Order: sequence, then C-alpha cells, then structure tokens
Amino acid sequence: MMATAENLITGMLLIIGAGFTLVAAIGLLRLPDLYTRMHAASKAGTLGSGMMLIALAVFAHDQSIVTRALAAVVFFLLTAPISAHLLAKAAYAAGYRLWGSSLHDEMAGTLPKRHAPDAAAQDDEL
Amino acid sequence: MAAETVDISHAMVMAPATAGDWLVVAPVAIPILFGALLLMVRHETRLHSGLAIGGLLMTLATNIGLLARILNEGPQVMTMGRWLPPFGISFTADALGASLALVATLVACVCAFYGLKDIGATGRRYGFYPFMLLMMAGVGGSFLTGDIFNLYVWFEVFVISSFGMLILGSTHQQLDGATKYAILNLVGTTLFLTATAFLYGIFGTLNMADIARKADAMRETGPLVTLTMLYLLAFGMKAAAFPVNFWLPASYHTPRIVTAALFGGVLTKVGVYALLRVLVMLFPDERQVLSGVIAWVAAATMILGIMGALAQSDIRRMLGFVVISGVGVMMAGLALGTEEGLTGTVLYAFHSVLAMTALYLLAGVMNEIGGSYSLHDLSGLYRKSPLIAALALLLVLAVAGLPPASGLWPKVLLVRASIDAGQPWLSFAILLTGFLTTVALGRVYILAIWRQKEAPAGEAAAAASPRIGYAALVILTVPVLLLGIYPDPFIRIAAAAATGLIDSSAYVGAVFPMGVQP
Amino acid sequence: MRTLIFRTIAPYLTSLMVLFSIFVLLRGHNDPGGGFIGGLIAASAFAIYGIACGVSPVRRALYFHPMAISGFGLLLSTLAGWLSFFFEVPFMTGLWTKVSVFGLPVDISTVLFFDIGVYLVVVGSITSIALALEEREHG
Amino acid sequence: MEAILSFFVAIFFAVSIYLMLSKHIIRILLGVSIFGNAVNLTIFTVGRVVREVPPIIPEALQMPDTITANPLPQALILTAIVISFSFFAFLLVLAFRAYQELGTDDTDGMRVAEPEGEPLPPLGY
Amino acid sequence: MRLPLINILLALTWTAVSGSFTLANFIFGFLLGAGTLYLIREQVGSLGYFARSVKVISLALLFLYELVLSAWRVAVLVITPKMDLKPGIFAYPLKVDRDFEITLLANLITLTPGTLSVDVSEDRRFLYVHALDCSSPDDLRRDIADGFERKIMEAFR
Amino acid sequence: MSGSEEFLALAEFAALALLSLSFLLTVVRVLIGPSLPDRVLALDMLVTIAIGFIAVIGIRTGFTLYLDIAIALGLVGFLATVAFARFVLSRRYEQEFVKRDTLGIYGDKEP
Amino acid sequence: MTADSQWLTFLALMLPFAAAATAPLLTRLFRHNAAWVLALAPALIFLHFAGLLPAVADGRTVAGGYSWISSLDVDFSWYLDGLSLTFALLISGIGTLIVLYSGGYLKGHEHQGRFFSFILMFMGSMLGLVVADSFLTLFVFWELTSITSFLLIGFDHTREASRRAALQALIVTGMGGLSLLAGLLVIWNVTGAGSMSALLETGDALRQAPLYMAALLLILGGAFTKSAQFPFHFWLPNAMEAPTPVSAYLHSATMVKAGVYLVMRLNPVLGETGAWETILPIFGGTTLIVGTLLAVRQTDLKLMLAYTTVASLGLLVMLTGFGSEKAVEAAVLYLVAHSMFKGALFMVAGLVDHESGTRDITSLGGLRAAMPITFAAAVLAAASMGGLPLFFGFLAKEEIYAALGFSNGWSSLLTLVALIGNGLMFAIGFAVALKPFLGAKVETPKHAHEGPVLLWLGPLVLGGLGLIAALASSVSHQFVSSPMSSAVAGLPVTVTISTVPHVGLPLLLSVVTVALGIVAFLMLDRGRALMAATLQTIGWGPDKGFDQALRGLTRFSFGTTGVIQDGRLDHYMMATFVALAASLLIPLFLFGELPSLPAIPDAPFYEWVVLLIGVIGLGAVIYARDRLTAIVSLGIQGFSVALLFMLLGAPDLSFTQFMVETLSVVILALVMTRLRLSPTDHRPTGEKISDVLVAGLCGTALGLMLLRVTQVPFNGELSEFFAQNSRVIAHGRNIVNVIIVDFRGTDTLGEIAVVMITGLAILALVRIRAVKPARATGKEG
Ligand code: NA
Ligand code: NA
Repeated sequence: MMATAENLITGMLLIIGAGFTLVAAIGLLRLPDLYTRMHAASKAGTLGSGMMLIALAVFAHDQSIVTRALAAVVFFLLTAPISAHLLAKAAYAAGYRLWGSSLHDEMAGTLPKRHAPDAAAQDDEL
Repeated sequence: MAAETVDISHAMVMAPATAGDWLVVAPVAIPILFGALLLMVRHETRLHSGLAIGGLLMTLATNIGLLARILNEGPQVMTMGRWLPPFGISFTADALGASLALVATLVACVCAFYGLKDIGATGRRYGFYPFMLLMMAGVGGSFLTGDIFNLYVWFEVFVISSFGMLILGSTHQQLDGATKYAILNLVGTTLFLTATAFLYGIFGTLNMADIARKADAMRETGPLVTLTMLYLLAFGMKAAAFPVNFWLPASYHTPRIVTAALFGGVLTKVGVYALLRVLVMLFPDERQVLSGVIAWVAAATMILGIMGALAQSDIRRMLGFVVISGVGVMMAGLALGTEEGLTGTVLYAFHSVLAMTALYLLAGVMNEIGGSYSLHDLSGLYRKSPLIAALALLLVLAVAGLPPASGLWPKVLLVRASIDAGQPWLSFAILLTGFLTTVALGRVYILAIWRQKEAPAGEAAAAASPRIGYAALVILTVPVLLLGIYPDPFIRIAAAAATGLIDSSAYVGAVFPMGVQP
Repeated sequence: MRTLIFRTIAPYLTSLMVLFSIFVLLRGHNDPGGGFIGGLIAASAFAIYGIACGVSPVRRALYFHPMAISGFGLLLSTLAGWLSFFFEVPFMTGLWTKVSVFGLPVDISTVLFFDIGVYLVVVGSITSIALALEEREHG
Repeated sequence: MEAILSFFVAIFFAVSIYLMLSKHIIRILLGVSIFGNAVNLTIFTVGRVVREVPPIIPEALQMPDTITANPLPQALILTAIVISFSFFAFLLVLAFRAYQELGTDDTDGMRVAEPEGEPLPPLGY
Repeated sequence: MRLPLINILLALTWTAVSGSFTLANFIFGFLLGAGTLYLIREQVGSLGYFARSVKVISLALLFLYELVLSAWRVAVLVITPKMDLKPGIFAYPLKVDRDFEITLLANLITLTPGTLSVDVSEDRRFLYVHALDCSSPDDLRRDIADGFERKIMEAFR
Repeated sequence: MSGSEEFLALAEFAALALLSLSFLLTVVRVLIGPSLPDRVLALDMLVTIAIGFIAVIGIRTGFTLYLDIAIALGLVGFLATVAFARFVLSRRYEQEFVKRDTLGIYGDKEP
Repeated sequence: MTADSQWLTFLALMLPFAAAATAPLLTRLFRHNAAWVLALAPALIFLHFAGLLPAVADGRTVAGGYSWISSLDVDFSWYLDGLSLTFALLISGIGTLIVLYSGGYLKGHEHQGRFFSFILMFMGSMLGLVVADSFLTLFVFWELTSITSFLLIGFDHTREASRRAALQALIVTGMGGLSLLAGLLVIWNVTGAGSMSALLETGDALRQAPLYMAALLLILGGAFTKSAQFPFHFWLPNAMEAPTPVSAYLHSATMVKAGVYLVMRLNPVLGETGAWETILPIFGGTTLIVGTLLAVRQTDLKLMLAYTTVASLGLLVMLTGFGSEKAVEAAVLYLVAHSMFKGALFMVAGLVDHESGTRDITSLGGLRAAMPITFAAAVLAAASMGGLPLFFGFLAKEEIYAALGFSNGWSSLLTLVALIGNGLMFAIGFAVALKPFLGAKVETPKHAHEGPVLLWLGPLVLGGLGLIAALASSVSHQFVSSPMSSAVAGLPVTVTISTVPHVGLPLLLSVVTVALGIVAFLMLDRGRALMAATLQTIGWGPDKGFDQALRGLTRFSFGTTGVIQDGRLDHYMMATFVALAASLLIPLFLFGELPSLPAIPDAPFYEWVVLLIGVIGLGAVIYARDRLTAIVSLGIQGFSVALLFMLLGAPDLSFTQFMVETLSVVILALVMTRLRLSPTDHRPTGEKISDVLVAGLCGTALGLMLLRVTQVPFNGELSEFFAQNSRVIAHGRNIVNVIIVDFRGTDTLGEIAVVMITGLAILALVRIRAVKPARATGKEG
C-alpha cells in the first residue's frame, strides 16, 4: 500500500516536473527577449527539476538520500535567483536592452552604456 | 594496525619490503617530497637551492644504490600498495631505466648547482626548483615504472614541469616558444594516452611485464602493428624525431640556459627510452615489421637535424638541432634492434645526456663572457678564457663523435651494428651526421672561440669569470671524458640494458617470480 | 563584481559549498566523490567568493598562500605513501587503524590522508589559479 | 554500444583535430579541450561498456553480485581528465599571456622565437 | 541569534545521549529542544523566537505557493499560441535596508510570478524588477510591498 | 509488476521523453543565441534539465547515488553563470585596458 | 715481448701525453729552453723503439698491449713490424728535432707552452696511429692526429687564414676518418678480424669478399684525404698557415704519411687486385703531376715545399699501388728519404723566414754568407730530394725507375709520370735550397744572420742523415728498408740497392731526371708565369670549391630548415596530424587490422539524444563566430560527455566531468576577457579543405582502430580483482575511488603533482613580467 502510494506520487511528480521543464524549454525558445526568457528558465525550470528531485526523495528509502534530495532542492532555490539576477544585471549593463515592445524601462540611464540598443547588433562580441 | 581478519595472500605481496627494495621508488618519491616542501617554503627563497640540491643529491645516491643492486641482482621490483602485480603499479627498475635515471639525475644536480647563479629570487619564488624537482620525479618515474599508464602519468609530470621551467621569465620569446612546445607536446602525450587506451582494450592489462608475456598470444587477435605504430609516433614526438620534432627547435633556445641545458640533456631521452621499452621489449615482432620506417625516420632525423644546426646563427638554437640529430642517431639502434645497435643507442643516450647538458651550459658561459649567443657577434673567447676553449673543444669533439670524448663509442657501436645488420646505408647516415656535426660545431669553435674581432682590450672586462659555470662544466666534462677514454663499464651497463630489452625474461621474472598467472 | 545581492549571499554559499566538498571528500571511498571532486568543489567555492567579494578576503580567509596549501597536500600524500616504509610494506600501502572518537570507532587510514592530500592540492592549485586570474583582471 | 561510441569518438577526434589545425590560438585551445574528451571516451570505450550499473559495492555486500561498469577505465579517465584539465588551464593562461605580450592570437603572428627573415649564419671563418 | 544556537546544542545533546547520529534523530532532538525551550520561554525570553519561527515558516509557505503559481503562469503563457506580453522594468522603492533582507527580497521576487530582480540601485533605495506584465507597475509595487517585503520585515525584525 | 510499478515505469519513460525534448529545444536556443546572455541562460537551463534527468535516471535504475551529481551540477551550473556574468560585466574594464594601452601607460610590455 | 718491455712500450706511447701535460709548466719555468727538457721525451721514445730494431730486422714482429675496451674487443695493443717501427722511429726521431726547433722558432711567443703541448699530443697520437693493432685504437689515434693538427694549424688563431686552414684540414681529414672507420668496420665484419695482426693472418679472405670493393673505397677515402691525394690535396698547402715546425713535422714528415702508412699496411690484404692496381696509381700519378705543377706556380718557400709534398705523397701512393715488390721497396725508400729531406727543407724555409722576415722566394737572395749552416743543411736536403748520387733520395729514385720500367704501356705511362714529377721536384727542391742563398744579397724585412742552435740543429741533422743513411745503406737496409718492405709486401723482401750506381735503365732515367730538373730549374720563372696564367684561365680549384661547398651546404641547410622549421604552428600541427593519419591508416590497411562491420547497435532513445547533443555541440564549436558562443558550445559537448558517463555507469566520471567542464568554462571566461576570437576562421578554402581532409582521416583512423580494439575478446581480470578486493581488503565500496587512492594510488600521486605544478606554473605566468621585476615580485600573498 505504502509502496503503491510512493510509486504513484513519484510517477506524478516526475511527469509534472518534466512537463514544467519542457514548458521552460519551450518558453526559452518562444519568448521574445532575454529578460522574458529568464522568467521561463528561472521559474518553470527550477520548479520542474525541483519536483523531480522530490520524486527521487519520495522514491528512495534511504533517509540520507531523502535529506540530500531536499538539501539539493533548497540549494537549487538558493542559487537559481542569484544566477538570474547576475545574468540580467550583466546583460543590462552590457547594453542588452529590452524587447522592442516592452512598456517601461525605469532602469534606463542607471548604467553606463556601450552599445547601441539594437538587439540585432547585440550578437557576438558582447 | 588493525588485525587482518581476511586472507590477503591471494591479493597482496607477503614478503616484507626492505629498505633496499625502497631504492626502486626512492628516486621518484624523494624529489616529490622535496618539491612539495619547497613549495611550502616558497617565500624563503634562500633555502631553495640548498634544499633542492640536497634532495637531488639524495636522489642521486639512491639512483647509484639502485643501479648497483640491479647490476648485482637483476631487475628490482616494488609493487605499490603491496598489491600483487599486475594489479598494483609495479615499479620495475632494470639496467636501462636505472642507468638513465642515474645519468639524468647527475645532470640535474649539476643544473641545480648552476642555478645557484642563474636563478634569482623571482625565479625561485615562482618555482624554478620545485619545477626542477618535480620534473626529475617525472623523469625518474618514467624510467622506473613498470606500468604503461603510470608511465603516461610520469610523462605528464615532467612535461608540465618543463612548461613551468620554460615560461619562467615570460619574455616574448619564451611565450611564443612555450606555446608551440606546450601544444605540440600535449598532442604527443595525448597520442600516447590514446595508444595506451588501445593497448588496454586489447590486453586488459597495463603492467609492462604482463604485456610482454602476453604479446605473443595477442598477436593473433589484436591490431598490434597499428598500435605499435601509434606508439612510435607518440614517443617519436616526445623524442623529437622527424617529422614530429618541430616543438624542440621552436622552444629550447628560449628559456634560461640552465633550463635549456636540462631539457636538452634529459627530456628527449625519455622519449627514446619509452621507444625502447615499448617497441623493443613489448612489441619486438612489430618493431621488426616497422624497422624500415624507423630507419628512415632515424636517418631523416639525424641528417635534417644537423642541417638545421648548420643553418643557425644562435648557438642555443643550433644546439636544439644537435639534440634532434642525436635522437636520430639513437633511433638508428632502435631500427636495427640488435643487441649491438641497442647498446649503441643506450650508450649514446648516456653520452647525449651529459654532453648536451654541458654544451648548453657552455653556451651560457660563453654568453656570459662573450656577451652574446650569436655567431655573428661572439668572438675572442680563447683569449678571455683558455679553460672555456679547452672545455668547448672537448665538448665539440664529444658531440661530433670524435676521440677522446664520449660521442665516439656509441657512434662506433651504431655504425658497426648497422654494418653487421646489413644496413650499411644507415651507417652512412650516421657517419654523414658525424661529419656534418664536425662542420657545424667546428665552425662555432673557430668563430666564437678563435676569432678575435676587436683588439684584446676587452680582457679586463671579462675579469669576472663565472666560477659556478666553470665548475659545473668541469664536473660534467669529467664523465664526458671518461666515457671517451675508458668506456668499458659504460658499455657493459648499456649492453646489460640492451640485453634486458631483447630478452625480457629477467624483467618479467622479477615482476612475476612464480612465472605463472596469479 | 559590484552587486549587493551576490555579495551578500556568496559567503554563505561558499561555506555551504566547502562543507559539501568535505562531505564529498570523506565519503569518496564508498560513494561517488573523493579528494579530487571535493577539491574542485571547494575551489569553486573560493572562486565564487573571490568573484563576489574580491580576492583579498579570500586570501585572508585562507591565511596560507593557496600554493603553499597545495604543496602541503602533495607533501601529505607523499608522506602517506612513505609511512609504509616503517611497516616494511611497499610504498603507498594502505594502512588502517581504528581510533575511538568520543567512544565512536572511526577508521583512520593512510588512504584517507592520501585523499585529503589530493583534496588540498586541488583546492590550493585551482584556487591559486582562479585568484591569480581574478587579480590580474582588477589589478 | 561500442560501435556507436567508436563513431562518436571518431567525430570528436575529427572535430578537435580540425580545430587544432587552425591558426587561432583560441580555436586550437577549443580543439585541445575536445581532444581530451575524445581520448577519455576512447579509454572508456576500450574498457567495454555496461549500462547504468556503477562500480560501487552495495552496502550489504562484500563484492558486487552483478556485472558492473568496468571501474579501471573510469579510474584511468579520472586521472586523465585531471591532467588534461591542468594542461588546458595552463595553455589557456599561456595563450592569454602570449596575446597580452605579443598582441596577437594568430599563431602566424607569434613568431618571436623563430622570427621571419633571419640572416644566414656567418659564412666566413 | 542566541536561542537557535541553544536549540541546536540541545539537539546535539539529544543525539549524543540517544547514541544515534542521524539527521532524523537530530531533527527530532531539535524539535524536542524547541519544546523544552518553550517550557522556559519567559525566563529565557524565547517568545519572540517562536513567533519569528512561525513568521519564517509562513514566509516559506508563501514563497512555495507563489513559486508554483509562477511556474504555472509561465507554463500557460508559453503554450498559448499567441503570447500576450507587456514586459518592462520598473523600479521598486525598498523599505528594507539590510543587505540580507534586500537579497532575500530580490530572490523571492525572482522566483515568483512574472517578476525578476535585475539589480539594486547604487544607493540601495530601489530594486529594479523586470515584469512579464508591466502594464500597471504600481499594482506590482503594491503587491510586493504587502507581500514579501512585509513578511520579511515581520520575520526578521 | 504491479500497476503502480507499471505507472512508475511509464512515468519514467514519459519524463525521459519530455526531458529529451527539452534538451533539444534548449540546445537550439544555445545555437541561435542571439546574444551571449541568451546562450548562457540556455546553458544554465541545460543544467537544470540535467538535474531532472539525473533524478529520473536515479529512480529508473535504483542507483540513487547519482543524486550527489545533481547537487554538484546545481552548484557548477551556477558557477558558469557567475563566470559569464563576471565576464560580461568586466568588459568595461577591457575598454579601460585598451584605452590605457594605446596611451602607453599600461606598462607590461618591454620597452 | 716480455712483460717488462711491454710496460716500457706502453710508457713510451703515453710519454708524449705526459710531456704535453707538463709542457706549459716547464715553459713557464724555463721559457724556450724547455725544449731541451721536452725533447727528452721523443728522444727516449726513439731510443726505446730503436732498441726493438734488431728483433724486427730479424723478421720478427713485436706485439703487445693491454685490454682496453673488452666489451668491444678493443685492446690498447701494438703491432710492431718493419713498417710501424720505421714510422715510430721517424716520428720520434724527427719529433725530437722538431721539439728543439720549436724551442727556437717560437722563442718568446706567449703561448709557446701551449704549442709544445699540442705538438707533443700530436706526436703521441701519430705514434699511437702507427703502432696500433686494434682497428679502433688505430682509428682513435687517426682522429686524434686530425684534431691535434686542427689545433696546430689554427695555432695562430687570430688570423682568418689560419682558422680557415684548420677547419678545412679538420673537415677533409675528418671526412676521411669517418670513411676509414666505416672501412675498418666493414673489414671487421667481413673477416672477423678486428686488429691488424689478425687481419694480416686472414690471407685472401678480404679480397674475395663481396664487400671488398666497399672496404677498399672506404679505406682509400681515409687514406687519400689524409695523404692529400688529388682532389683532396688542397687542404695541405693551406695548412702551411701553421707555424713552420708544424709544417715540417705534420705536413711533410709524419701525419700526411698516415694515409700512405694505411695503404702500405693493408697492401698485403687489400692489394694485388685489379682495383687496387688501377685506383692507386691513377690517383697517385695525378697527384704527383698536379702537385709538382702547382708547386711551380708558388713563390712562397713553404708553399713550394707543400705542393712537392703533395706530389711526393702521390708518388708514394702510385708506387704502393703498382703492385710489385720492387715498387714497394721504392716506396719504402722514398718515404724514408722524403721524411728526412722534406722535414729539413721545411725547417730551412722556416729558418729563413724567421731570420729574414720573408718566405717569398722572389725577394730572397744571397743569404749564404749570413746563414752558412742553414745553407749547408738546405743543400744536403735538396740533394737528397733531387736524387743525386750518394744521397738516400738517389737510392729511392733508382729503385723507382727500376720498379716501373717500360715493361708495358701502363708501366711506361707511370714511368713517364714519375720522370716528369721527379724532374720538377728536383727543380723546386734546388730552387728552395739555392735561390735564397745564392746570388746577390737582397734586402729583407729583417736583417738576417744565422739562427740559434735550436733552429739549425734539426735541418742539419736531417740533411746529414740523408747522406749517412745512403752511405751506410747496408745498415739502413738491414734495419729499416728491408723489414719495412717485407711488411708492406707481406712477404720477406731484401733491399739491396746501394749508392754505387749500376749502369742500366734506372740510372739513365735518373740522369734524364736530373737533366729535366736543371732545365726546369732554369726555366722556373717562365714556368711559374705559365702556370699562373693557366690557373687564371681555369679559375677554379678544389680549394675554391671547398669554400663554395661549405657555403652551399650552409645555404642549402638554411633553405631546407627554413622550409621544414618555418616557425608556423599550423604547419607543425599539420605535419603531426598527417603523420598520425598515415601511422594509423597505413598499417590498418596493410596488415589487415581493420575492424569487421559492427551490428546495428541498440541504445535507448535518450542515449541517442545525449549523443546528438554532443555532436550538435561539436558542430557549434566549429561554426561559432565569436569566442563566447564557442565556449558555450564547448560546454555543451562536455555536458553531453558527462551525461553519457552517467548513463553508462560512471558516476564519478560524470561528477568530475561536470566539474571540470564548468571550471574550464570559468577559466576560459576569466581569461577570455582580453582574448578575442576573430569572428571568422581565416583559413582560405583550400586550406580548409585540406584541414577537413586530414582531420577527417585522423578521426576515421582513430575510430576504426577503436572499433577494431573493442572487437578483441576482452580480458577483465584486473577489474575483476579490484571488485573482489575493493571492500574486503581495501575497505572501500566505491571501486573507482579505491583504485584511485589505493590500487593505483601512484597514478594519483603523479596526477596531483601535475595539478600542483600547473598551479605554480600559472602563477608564474600571470605574475612574472618580462621587464619590470619590481612589479613581478610585487604584491603577492
Ligand atoms: Na535557474
Ligand atoms: Na542554476
């Protein structure tokens, strides 16, 4: 009985987690600019993998695995926003401007600019 | 110690390891220890040279002890971690490995001594002596290990250490030279690793004695000729054989002269050693199949090498090409594969280690008193220092293979071996190389030493004679001369080395005393 | 890098990672891990610390020069091998003994010291590289 | 699986060598890095491949009771990875310093040790 | 932060006494220790400790809820054939001023729906936040102020 | 094999399929960029997916020890992002470097 | 030979070297008078060898020696028969006089001690050469004579001409030495004899061996270069740059005869064949004519003598190769005579130069009054050289003509050659001996008067000996000529010719020679002009050719090296990888080591995906147009490898690979801040194609090899052992880790050494600045 529940929960978590991950990947492809893509990666992606780790924790009977899996999730939640922040800040600082149809940019003017804010020219040599 | 509750006799060596047994590993473990120690006292640069020379002398002492033991008792083995061979890594020292390790350590001692003057505080702080010690650990490990993957590791140890020595100073020349040296050497060692991977896939073992005894059985099923060819290429690269020798002339003239001296003396010989060990001892039949290729490679290396020397104005660069040419000569013995030829190769290796190191140091001293490395500028050294003129003459004779110095007998042996083996053209190549060496170095001698460009007013300026340089040169010239005048013991050791390669039974027997597969 | 958010969190991350690295080091004999991986993780930790807060705090935190730590690691590993000399067994033979720490039996072995040496070498060298490069950037 | 891996490894080797044949030091370095991976995969493949079962003895056993992946190539690769990483790091910094000092990343431009247009050695006596 | 330390010491004592150094036992010991501290709450002034613990847990729960919601919104957004996006960056005036609090807030914002912290201004008075739907930045600002920022201040002050 | 086990096996398979697809989509983003932060973001995403992948493989094979790799991956993925951010941010230093160099102030070169 | 005298002979052979070692000190003590002390060494040696004369005259040989390099069957042994003993006596005897002469000639020279050293070392080498029995001992001494002669010719090292001459001699004779070595080793190989004594026992073996011709040519290569046979003669006149004692000793009396010695020594085993009797006379005869003609051209006394030396050596070779006992006798007599008269004349030339300040025959004259003793010595020597009756040269010339005769066209031709050569030599000899002394006094740079005893003693003794030896011909024949001839001929020969002329063809020819010589003497100036004009017209000679060859060699080497070692890393890499492709593909195909076709593999879809990602990553690295895309793409392929490791049961590897790939990316990113990747791969299309081809071939080859290797049945005993003992004995469950720290811990020790050194090396790279040491040692933790 216990095993059945475990298997079911594990399976569900896996599918949902993988689903979130896929959604994040789709978002990464579909969304129009870096900043919007980051929303997909840092939320759906983090949650997806986090769920799969929890699935592992549910599945495993070894309590050390359980604790490590949970620790991994926490660790993951700790670092994910930091990387998002760093990347966003760096991109912005490097002159990577928002998508053309963005509504506001209240941050404009806070950082020295180098490049023309033209996304097409922002390729390479960043 | 926890009491052993399980029977370990099926997995471990039961005989105790005596202090004498430790001689096999000491020449590697001592320099590592000292290298690590030096790093810990990195800022106490005054301690460095003393510690380094002390460590090297200890290493030298163990080398001597080891060789003596081998000559008395045959190959010595210690299997690390007490595991039975072929499961543990067996250090297996035979006459070949131990003698080369001894000669290499000797020149390292001299170079460390020379470094007293050549290497300042900055050079020391950034690791000249640790690099040197670790390099010697790598070189020693390469000579003494009986495990082919472990050989790869020691190769890498000395290669990376050589990188460190090479860039110490960061001059433009060094950076350029080191780039080429590093990339090409990396490719070479990676090919070695690749070959070793294939070897493991075929044999399922890495112990060289184990491979030697299994080679016959595997010859049916495994692609051993291709494997051997790959080893030939990889080690050929390390030895600086044509057409994979470019890294050497590109870099050897760029570092401090003491570094170049150590490189020129020691490094290519490790490649030659590996060629001997693998091609002669492990894959003799395949070596036979490839002997034609090896012979051509040898001839091309020696002749193009010495032609390269003829083309140089800078004596350091010239010496780089002389090193290459010597590699070609050593490969001639490998191509022949006869006892006589291999004896010649090993003897040449002894000679080359000593003479090339000495020549580079000589170049350093010449620069010091003559103010240049260029043949266009050097002159008047005879007047400034008759001692240098005499030492230079001896060393020139040594590399040219003329009496009374060390190069003569290996040349004689190799020429005789190629005649005896029915390969007279190879002996022609060797003799031609000797001839061209005479031309190249003879010219250096008359230009740099004899020629007197300006009036000998500069003699006063040369009053500061580089005493350490002189002493180092004299120390090295003694064995060079000894090898020329009384070569018998050296030839005997070389012959023992060659015999041990051709008939690996002593080597295999030392590793597997039971003679049966455990 | 002048970012408050990163700078605030980096020290905690660093200690967390160093902790994890020691964990990985000590369990290496039985599970994936070991001195090398542990060392890499610890070195990464110091690299993050250095990038976030500058090189000097890291150097102060380590107290010894990273290369000296590396040298000590190699010395430790080699000495772990040399210890065999006194037991008449070949170089680098694993020697095991049990000691009691607060009544708990703990296995102490030369192999462990060897692995700790590996860890220290890796931590020292990689940290030294990262710091040296980081320093060049801003030096 | 060995066959697939052989093919895979061949691609790794080819790509790395193609990159190393470039004149640009960065491309060469990228090639060097891939070269290392190619060799590691080679070592892995020659030890023959077993899927998914790591060479770790379960807590309850004294020795493995099933066929595990071959541990030896893994150990060898670990050593090799470390070494190739070290070399890579060194080369990278070397390239960087060379670029800094010599002002070029084109190996054709880095001809200080063997400069172009050198004079002949003295032809007299 | 004295009390958490005492609590941990109590937990350690428990594991030592019970002779089992497992994490589960440690947590059990920690809870037991918390219980014992609760018994002497007036003498050691641990009332705030427990109140704050509750606040922290409530912050964590809020965060988890927001995270799931956030992921879900992204999912819905990206799989709709025609994405309706009105992104932009707005400046959020910070009330919290300690490094730790700013960092926590920024991270929480990042992990929650439609918002992502880009940077903190040099004078630490503004947090620049990127939003997927930036049509009404004032609403967003109010949400943050009433949500995470308030909870953080409750939990850590 | 019980029903729940069958379900789990199916779920594993489905998860692997979804993750594989995610991998490929993310790789596409790495390839098409267009900017460096986009690629870095995608690389970070790859790491995230890999963590999930590891979890699934751990469940599928029963070798839960792969978990530690996941932990390390979370760490290193983070590290890579930090490094790139660091790189992008320090580009301004390079501007300085170039300028000073042309003025001849940056004195690392041989005279 | 008794043990006692064996020891003495050894001592005699070592004595010159010992004397050489003490010479600088002695010279510092006694200045030029050290010559008297130092001359004791050769004198004692002479006495020792003279003591062996009776035994040798008895037809015995004196052999002895010590083991030297037993591993090579090389002994330090000697073989003294008539030939070698005569040479030993000439060397030590003339050597004694030369040492004395040097004392006077270099009086006051700051490096006189060094000069004594060199000349004594040369003497020891020469002595060793002629007495050596073991081939290799002979070779060693042979080369030592070249080396010491290099030092002596270059003694006046500040002059370019000296340096050139020294190098030239070294190169030419060095080349010959190598040829000799090869020849000796071929002989050793063919006959199994490694020493002269053993070889002489083998009879016809060598002549009948298939390698006879090779051996012959190689030996002659050594002999002809050393003995200055045309066209290798040019170095000898140039060697006149050396101080005159050297010219007198090395370049007339001793060293240049080493080649003749060799030919004579091997005559019994190499001679009496068509090749021998063709090659030697042709080369010898040509050398004789060329030498005399060129001698005519010269005005410098030493050069005149030098060319006649060349000619004489030609004559000796021609005679030795003629193939009759008589010719051998003639050669022997001429050799002895030549050593004496040429040595004397050289010393005379030096003496004249020393006293008058010039050696130009056209600016000398009338010195007879000022230098009567010198004049006497000169006349005595010239008389022997010209073959006048009562002198030893006369015996030689008689014997020459007697040997050659007119028995057939060949011998007639050679006789004619000898006639012309001797005639011209007569002229030159007397020109040197008479012109400076007779006639009106010519003003010379220095005011000439008779030199000190050290200087005139040598020429006078040698000149006088030419007379005495001839007068006491029975004695000299008994002890010298006959034993030597026997040794050369390989059978007992008795020389009988005496100064009492017998009417016959030889005498007639002698008369013709003298007549010819007188005519030539009188027409010497005209002849000189003619020769000068002729040489001017030819405009080229081997001497010039030497320079051209050396320069050409240098230029050719320079060009070749410039092509091979062109400083371009991409070329080096290309060569390396072409070699790699060839090294693998050729044996794979040639030795049938190709793999068999594998079955279609079966792998789960996600493995394919991982592999695909890897390949995509690789493609992306290649196509990356900026550095960062390249780095990220690199990350992808590394990531794929790590995942693959995980899927294939290698968690540790996967773990490490992830860490290492990330750290690589980190370091790349740290470093790349300043390192640009140019946006395009600059390779031209053609180069790209060849690169793709080579890379593709290498990849294919390595892939094929890998596939082939995996098709070999696998031996997993090592891993089996590790699995069995990992936990039981080594106390670890992670077998990989146990291998790393225990089973194969030594690998790891090396590995961490690599890591440590890398850290240090990078630190050095980053910190050390080439110029600013202040900064280099600056701040640092
Ligand atoms: Na993330
Ligand atoms: Na991450």
